[in-house]
Parts: sequence; structure tokens; C-alpha cells
Amino acid sequence: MNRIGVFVCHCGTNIASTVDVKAVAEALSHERGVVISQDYQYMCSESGQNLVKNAIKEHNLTGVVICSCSPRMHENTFRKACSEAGLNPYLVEIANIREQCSWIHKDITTATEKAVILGRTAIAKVTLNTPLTSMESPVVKRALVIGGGIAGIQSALDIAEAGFEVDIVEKEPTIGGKMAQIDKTFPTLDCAACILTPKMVEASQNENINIYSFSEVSDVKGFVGNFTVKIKRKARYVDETKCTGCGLCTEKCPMKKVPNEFNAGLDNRTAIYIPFAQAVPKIATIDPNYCMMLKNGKCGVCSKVCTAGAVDYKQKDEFIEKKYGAIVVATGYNPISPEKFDEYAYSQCPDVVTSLELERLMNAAGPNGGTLLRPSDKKHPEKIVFIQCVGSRCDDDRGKPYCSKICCMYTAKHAMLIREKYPDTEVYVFYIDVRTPGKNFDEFYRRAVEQYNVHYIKGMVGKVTPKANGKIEVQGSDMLADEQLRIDADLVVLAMAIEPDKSARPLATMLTTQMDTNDFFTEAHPKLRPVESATAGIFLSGVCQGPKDIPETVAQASAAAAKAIGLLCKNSITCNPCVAHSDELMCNGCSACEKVCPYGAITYENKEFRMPDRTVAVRRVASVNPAVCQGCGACTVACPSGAMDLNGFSNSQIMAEVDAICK
Amino acid sequence: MNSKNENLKEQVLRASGVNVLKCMRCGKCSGTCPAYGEMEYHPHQFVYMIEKGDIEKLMNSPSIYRCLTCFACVDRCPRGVEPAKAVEAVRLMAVRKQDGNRLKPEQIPDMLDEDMPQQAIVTALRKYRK
Amino acid sequence: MQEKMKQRAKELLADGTVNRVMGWKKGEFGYDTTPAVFRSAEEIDKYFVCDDFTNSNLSKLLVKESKKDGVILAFLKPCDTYSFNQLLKEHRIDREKVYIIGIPGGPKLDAEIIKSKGITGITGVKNVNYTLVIDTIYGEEKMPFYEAVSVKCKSCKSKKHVIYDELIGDDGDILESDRFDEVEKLENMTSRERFDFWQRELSKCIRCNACKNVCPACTCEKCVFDNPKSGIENKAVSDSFEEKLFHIIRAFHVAGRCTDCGECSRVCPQNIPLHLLNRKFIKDINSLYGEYQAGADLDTKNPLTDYSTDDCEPSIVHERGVE
Amino acid sequence: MQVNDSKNFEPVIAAFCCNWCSYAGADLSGTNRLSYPTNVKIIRVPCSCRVNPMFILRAFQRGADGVIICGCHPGDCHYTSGNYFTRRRITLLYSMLDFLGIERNRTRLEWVSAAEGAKFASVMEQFTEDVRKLGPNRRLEDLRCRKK
Repeated sequence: MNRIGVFVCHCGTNIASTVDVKAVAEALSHERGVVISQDYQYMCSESGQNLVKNAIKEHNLTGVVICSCSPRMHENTFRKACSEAGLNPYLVEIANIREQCSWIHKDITTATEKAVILGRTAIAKVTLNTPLTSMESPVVKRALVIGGGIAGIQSALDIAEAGFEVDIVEKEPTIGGKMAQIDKTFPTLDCAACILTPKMVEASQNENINIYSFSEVSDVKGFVGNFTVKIKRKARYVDETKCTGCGLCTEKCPMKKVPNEFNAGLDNRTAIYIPFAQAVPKIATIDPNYCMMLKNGKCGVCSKVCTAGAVDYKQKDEFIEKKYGAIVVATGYNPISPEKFDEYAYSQCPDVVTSLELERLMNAAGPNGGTLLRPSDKKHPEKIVFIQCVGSRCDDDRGKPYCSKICCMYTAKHAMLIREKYPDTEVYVFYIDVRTPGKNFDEFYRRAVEQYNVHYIKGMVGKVTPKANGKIEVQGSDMLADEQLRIDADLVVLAMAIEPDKSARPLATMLTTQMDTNDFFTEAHPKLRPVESATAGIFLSGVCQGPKDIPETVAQASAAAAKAIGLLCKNSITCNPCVAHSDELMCNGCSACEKVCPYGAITYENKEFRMPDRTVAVRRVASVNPAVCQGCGACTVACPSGAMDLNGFSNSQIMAEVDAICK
Repeated sequence: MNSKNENLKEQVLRASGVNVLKCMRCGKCSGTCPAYGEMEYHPHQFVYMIEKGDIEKLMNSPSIYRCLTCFACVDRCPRGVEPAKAVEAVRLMAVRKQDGNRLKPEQIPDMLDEDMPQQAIVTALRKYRK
Repeated sequence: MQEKMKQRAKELLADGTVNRVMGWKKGEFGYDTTPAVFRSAEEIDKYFVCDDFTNSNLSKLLVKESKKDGVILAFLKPCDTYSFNQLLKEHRIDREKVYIIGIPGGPKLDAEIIKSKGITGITGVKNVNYTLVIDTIYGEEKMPFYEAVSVKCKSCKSKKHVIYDELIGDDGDILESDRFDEVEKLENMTSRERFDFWQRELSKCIRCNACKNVCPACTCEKCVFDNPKSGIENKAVSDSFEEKLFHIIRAFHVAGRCTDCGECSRVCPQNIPLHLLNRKFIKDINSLYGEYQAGADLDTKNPLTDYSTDDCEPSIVHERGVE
Repeated sequence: MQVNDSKNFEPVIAAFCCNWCSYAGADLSGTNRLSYPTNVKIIRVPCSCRVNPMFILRAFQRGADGVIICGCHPGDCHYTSGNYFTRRRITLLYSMLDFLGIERNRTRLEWVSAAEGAKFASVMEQFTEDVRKLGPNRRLEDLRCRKK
């Protein structure tokens, strides 16, 4: 039997001036189940709240309806008051008779009529309300950072700084990522290694940070505060605990013809290798695709020269399982392959290079020791053409539809560095637009034009033809002069579009986070929650969420860390009780709900059911994890059998409201 | 680009004092130019062609006499490039050229266009205003 | 064909591949066939039938059958395989428990159409050069073959089996069908005409629930119309609106899952063209969200549990057809 | 047909508003004292994707003359993707209602953000007028539920 209390607020004159509050209270007192109906000057005041509290005790109320301002305003106030009086806070409903009635209507008669209907609607709903309790879910005080580039390193350092344990999982033998390969950084032109390597060392020395290099995430289970992650530690055939990183093995290894990925394949390394001098951890790794010992059992030189006895040809992939409270995704990017763009002759001519290759060509630790020489004949190039937007803003399947964002700036940097170091070089940049938003960015680009006299040409290159004399004919359009240009260049540099790392999509599936069609992780809200994924407890850092330069990446990495710290600080999370739940008896197990759930809160299990005919049937049924569900209700409509319902906004509650309005 | 006449370009740059590299091709000069419709090469093209060394084309174009030197482009340029000065410099180059095309007083009446303010007067007004 | 099927069914029973066979048997009258499960060679010899009247889609029955012990053999026509696939996609059928033999599809005949020509006492039919020769207890009658074809077979969408373990006869192709013509005809009427049309049709509904019971997409553990908690519980006939509500909701519940098998209209005792409601959804989905055939495969997402950020707004309805 | 009683006809309009954008937008139009007809009664739902087509039909059956659904603008959904599902479901439902000969202007889907108080008021004003012009809902009403 329902015992409902109705409380009509005057809100001073805010409501009372256009709604006859006394008449509303009187009309609602006759509704079914209503045992007390009162009006009061200020319901939200202490004495107003006491009125409600006393009525709950006195009349042993089972539901409370407050006719007042918007629930967005005071729903929590009244829930708290009722809770203090011993009534479950979710047995309160608000009829919004201020914002949606008294403030917008002028005629007292019609406004009062509407207020009565709104009150009735709330009564109809509260009659069907059920007591709800918020669940508490514990938080594991450890974070996982997936990816050890500058984004991952920064997030890990910040979280560790706040006193929490952090594990970094990096798929390469060293952390550092793309930034380690970059020569100089815009717009300040300081050396990337000089600012990155101290951070790498800091990460390795921080006692809260544990680096799993040459490792991959292979499975993720659980939910916010309580993820269980399986990490695959790939066999590197070197005992990490024993290797001192002396590098003797890399000198002695007879297999010296392995393309060196750190130098973008422009020179070679050995089969056992340390990616670069400042690698962290500085441990050798054997490349099983080239090691003769691993391939045909003939060699073993590295094992013989290693004084620490670290080489272990029998090492196997290992799996470890750990629990985490928060996960930061920092999987980064790769430039796309230029091979699909025949017009730029990348595969025909070694002197057509990508920007990342140019970084290595210019780097002091690169193949030429820092002197810019053409890959083909090791001669100094006198005319260099840069081509922008190769694959960016490209709608066909060779490229990417988005702007890769960083190319305009790094090309200005390259052009400027070249003109600075080799003033006799002529530099042309073919562009569609020059996009330089960012602090000191446009000034930087203008400096390239005005001070360094880099020839920026609006228009794209249509054809690149290597010629017999070693020159490369670049044919492009000058849109401003409305003419076609032919330039005999010595070196052509392609600003390749960047794309999310290939590991991102399978990872997103494991994390049940969303991705856009370009495989960038989708943020929880494009404006207001840009570093969280829609899945609680998963945070986004760096280019995995969208193209970014280094300062933006670091900013987002720190923001993601701050969000993760905020989560890890809590001992437990209070979950919103207004979540979906499935009636197992009615569930078909058809997976429709799972497909619309943006949070991956729904899982299926095979459950045994005792049937009316006393047999036991095993059926596939949905179950909702209340700690993950955010209560949007998309599943309730996708469910054909109506097994899925939403606490606080149930099918029957909403239909009761509909009926009350239409009555 | 440097196949064009670098010498002429240098002369124009010196004579005008304009830094064409400052131009960011926004086109505001041409957007504001009252003589736009009369010109073969518009103010922004002047700047760009000078940068590219295409001076002779400009010298031979009637555009240099269509410029009113009203200085609207100079006023409005967000980067202080001063296209009108560049036009003036090219015009000077054309005028200074030996033989042929020196402007003789008796030619002026024929060149006047009644729809247009008298170029020389307006030029003088603008130039010697201060 | 029927003999080949019987033969193969008996073989599979004998070698233990399956322990039951699902097919059709004759009912009271020769044209009155109904789905049936056979457990032995004797039963098959005696009752198994597959002829011009075996219209029924067996897929839905496999939801319950695949829960029982042992593997069941099912003979599926091309259109039935779509329903089967869709149910598989929704985890309603255990694939391991069903052995599928694909058999050629129709055109199947509708005895109701023949009877409506005043031909009664039917004992058998033969197709002689597209003329249907009907044996009746009163003698031989004739009518054009095409006229007696079931509504659902007249606009056949596919002769291709999308899933099977083996085939009897050849596999066919997906056909160009005119199945949306009638929907289009209605779309071109005025709003008032459409209302009158559906008012006339749907008010014939007697809420026998045959459509719901035969529909292979309606396999809910508990139907919302039978569930007092759903708020729309409604089991029997009431008045005009309730019927509309029932049919709109039913069509919406199967939208994106309906394979357009046509069973709903075939079984309707009042001859309400219910399939037009489903086809309307299919036509809308195809034109607004890209071609989609439920049951064609196991991977493509149901358009109603999917979205694109540049989908059209509902106001597109205003831009189409006649008000 | 309904021309005669349309003068005194006051339509019943149910508006489903998502909690995060449109309900807040409705509150804002209140805060700014932007009037819209009293005919509109709002039902709060967490997200427009919570609106089951059954609710809309139920409203019509119980005598509502118009039903409007308001949600966050596409791309702004609090739950990331809810309103995209809404858009598909409601588009198909509207098309079906139209197919059954129900007047087009009785149903509407609008995107109203929390900042668009003025838009909320004008949408409601216009929708009420559209429904008023159509007259009472007879084609989808359940006669047993008719007010006595």
C-alpha cells in the first residue's frame, strides 16, 4: 500500500505568483495513495526539509513528491533529507512547477491546471519507484600505461609522482617511442633527445614505475577500479636481470645486415641489438628473424662474448597477470606507407624520402652522423622539395580523410634547419594550406618564409620523375601564379599522413572502448571530457586519440594522469544505482543490448534454469555490470523481449507518466 | 624561379623598400583595390610575381598605369607589405627604361579615362599629403 | 525430389549423424501440410512429404529442437536459410545440433487461392506447362499455375542457400525482386488513403496471434504482449487501435531482423497483408542506411543497433511521398 | 472534419526530454521566462535513446495529440552514442506512422542543447501550433481510453 506525501513549494513568489499552490496541494491530496499534501514557502529551506522529514516519520511515507524547482536544482537536497529521515533516497520524485510552469506561464488558471498534471505525473511515477542502493566497488591502487612514448612516459611519471604504482607496457625493446627518433623539436628547435632521454631515465629510476618493455597487452577483463590485465612478455632471448647493456654482443654479432628500424631502415644493425645508445632499459634483444643461432642453430657468438651470461636462446614468451585500477592508453601513431602513392616515386628513387627518414638523415646519431646527404650517392642536395599532405586530407583509400596536424610545423622546421645549416640549398614547400595554430607556431612558419627565404608554393605536386642524371623532376602547380612548375630537385621529402598504431584496434576491443572510423580512440565527450574514454577507468593520452604535437601530447598525458590519479585516490567508487538490469527469465540472449552499449557493461553467461516442466535448461542470458553501466537506457529499447529495464526510469514508470499526462 | 631576371627583381625591391616575403597571400590588397577590375595583374599578383622575379611581365602590363596609388592596399595589408609601393617601383622601372615608352606630356590627354580620377593628381595627393 | 530427400534422411538416421528429421507431413487434406519431426525410417516412409504445398518455414521450430539431445536434420528452402542464419546470429539456435540439407525453393502454391476460385475437394495438383491441373473429388479442374502461387513466392528475393551442410539439387542466385512495388504503391497514396487502407485491413484482425506464432523473428522467451509488466500486455482482440498498436510494435520489434520470409501474411486467416509493414521497414532501412538483408550473413550489424554520425534526420519523412 | 472544434481545441502534448541537454534547455527557457504553451508536459528520461517507440504509441493511444522527443545534438550525447540510435529508431517509427496514414506533424524529433532555452521555447510553440492545426488525434487513439 502506497503512502505518498506531496509537498508544494511556493519558492517565495516564484511559484506562488502564477500557480495557486494551495489549490495544487488540495487537488493532489485526492490522488490515489496520497496521505498528506502540504504547501510551504521555501521547501528547500531547513524548516521546509524538516516538514518533509517529519511527515515521513509521522505518516510512515513510502514515497515523496516535491512540487518545486527543477530536479537539476534540488533533487539531491531532497534525496538527502529523505535519506536522513529513513526513507530510501530514490523514493523521491520532483515535479518541476517552477522552470517548466510558473516561470513560463502567465495565466493562473492554466498554470495551476498544468502544475496539477505535473504533480499527478510525479505521483504516478513515485508509486512505481523502488528503493535503490548505490553499490560500492573497490579500487586497485595501481595504474597501467599502455605505450611508452612521450605520452606514456609523461602519464606514468605524473601518476608515480602522486604516489601510485604504475606499469608501462611497451611493445618495442625500449621506451621513447617516436620522439626518440626525432632530431629537433618545433618551435624552439631544441634537440628532442636532450629533453626526452632525461625523462626516460627518470621513468626507469622512479621506484613507483615498472617498465615492461618488449611486451604487449593480450587480454583485459574487469571494470573501472578493478581491471585484470594479461601482459605478454615477448621472448628477447636475453635475461633482463643479467644484461648490463655493455654492447659487446652487438659489436661481435656476425649478422650485420638487418635494416635498422630506429634509423627508419636507412642503415643496418646487428641481429642482437640495442635500439639506440640511450635506450631504456638498456638491454640487448635478439631479433629471431635474423639471428642465425635461432634460425639454424649455428653461431652462438653473442652467448660466448657475454661476460654476464645473459644470452638465453631458449627463452619463451611469458604471460603475467596483474590487477589495475586505471588504464591509460598511449599507443601512439605511425606514418602511413608512401608506397601507394606512385606519383611520388618513393619506391623508385632512394632520394624520395619521408619526413621521418629526413629526421634520421639530419640527426647526429643517424646514418650520416648529422650531415645531410642524399641516400643514393651521399652527395649534398642543393635543391630540396617538400610535399605536404601526402595521404592527409585524402578521401580515397590510399590516405586518411583527416589533417595530420603536425606536418606543417615539422616541415617548416626541416626547411629552416636546412637553410640555416646549408644556406646554399634552395628549399621549396608545396602545400595546400599552411596550418599553424599554436603558441609561437605561425611566427615560426613566417620566420621560415621571411628570414630563411623558404619558397612556399600553394599547390600540390602531381608527378615526381627520377632522371638519369640523378636529378628528380618535380612537376607541380603554383595556384597563385596559375602555372605549372617543374623543378629539378636533388631530394624530395614527403610529409606522410600519420595513423594510429595498428595495435590500437584490437586493444580497443579488449578495453571495450570506442573508436572512430580512423581508429582513433573516441573521447567520452569531445569538449568536456577529452581525456577520458566513454568506458570508465580508461584514459586517453597522446596521438591515440587524435593527431597531436609534442606539447599537446604532454598536456593530454598529464591531464589523463590527473584523471587517473583522481580515480586511484578513492578507496572505492560509488556507483549510480540508476542502471540497467536484465530479467534473466525473459532474456533471449540475442546480444542486441550488448551491441548498443557504449560502455561494454553487458556480458553474457550460460545459466541453468529450472523449467516449469522440471527439466533443467541452459540458456544464454545478459548480465549488466552495475559498476560500468552509466544508465543511458539504449539497451532497454534494443531489447525485443523487454527483459532489459532501467532502474529509476523503468518502462512501467515512464508509461505511468505518459498515462498521467494524457489523462 | 631564378631563371627570371634577378637583377630587375633586386632593383624593384630596393626602389620600393618592400619585403615581399612578408606576404602571406591573404589577398586583402586585391580585396580592397578600387581599380581591381581594370587591372591585368592584381595587387597580390604584383607582390607574388615580384617574389618570383617576373618583373618584365609586369613592366609590360598596362596594370602599372591602372593603379590609382590610392594606398588602400597599403593601409589594409595585415603584414605591412605595401603593394602600392611595389607597383610604383615597377612603374618607375618602366618609366626609367631608355627609349620608347617614356611618357610624353602630349600623350596624357589620350590616356585619360573620364570614369577614373586623374591618376597623376590622385597619386600626388596621396604621396605628398603629409 | 521428395524421394531423394527421404532417402538421404533415412541414411543420415541410419548412420547416426542425426537422431531426428524435421520436414513436413500431410494434414487432414492433401494440400494441408504441416511441419513435423520424424524419428524413424518407418515414420518417414509413411508421412514425410515435400510438395507444392510445403510452404512452412521450419527455422523457427529449430530454436526449441536444437535445445534437445542429439542432432536434428532439417530441410531448408533458400528463404528458410535466411531465417536460420538470423536466428544463429542472435544465438537462438545451436548450430552444432542441426544438420541442414538445402533444398530448392518454390514457387509453392497457396491452397486458399485455389479454393477461392470455387475449386473444392482438392486431392492433388500437377503443373503441366504452367497450367495447374487440379484433381478433385468432383473431377479435374484447371487454372493458370502462376495464379495459384503463394504471395510470398511471387516476389521471391533469393534462390540461394546462405547456410547448409549439404544440398539436394542446385544452389540458385539472389534474385531481382519486385517485392517493394506494393509498398511503393501505398507510399504514393495520400495520407488519408493510407489510413483508410490500413484501418480497413487491420480492423479485420482477430488477434489470433498466428502471425506472431509463425514469425521466425518472434522467438522471445516471453513476448511483451504476454507480459503484464511490459505495460502493453494485450492478448486478445479489443478494438481497432489495439490492433494497430500490436502490429506496429510487432513490426518494430522485428525490424532489422525480419528476413522477409512472408510467413506472417501467409498464415493470416483474415488475409491482412502484414508483410507490407515489414517490407516498409526493410525498404526504409535499405534506402536510408544502406542495403541490408537480415540473415544473409552472421557478421553485418543490424542497422538498428548501429549508426553513422551522418544519418538522416526523421524530418526526411516530410520530404518523401505524399502527405 | 475537425475544423469546427479546432477553435477551442487544446492539444495534449507529451515531450520526452533527455536529462543532460534538452531538459536543461527547458529549464533555461524557464529561467529566461521564455513562454511556451501550457499544453506541453515534459517527461524526463536519462537519454533520448531511452525513449521506446512503445512510449510514443502509448501516448497516442491514451489520447495525446502530439509527441515530441528532444535530445542532445548529434555528437554531443552525454552517453556518446545514444542519440544516434534514437535518430535511427525514431526515423523508422515516423516513417512507419506516416505509412499507416498517421498525420506527419504529430511527431517530431528535435535536438536542443542545454544552452538553447530560446530554441526549446520556439520549438514547443511551433509544434503546439502544428498539432493544433491538425486537430484532435483520432487515427491512433484508443477509444476505450477516451475521456469521459
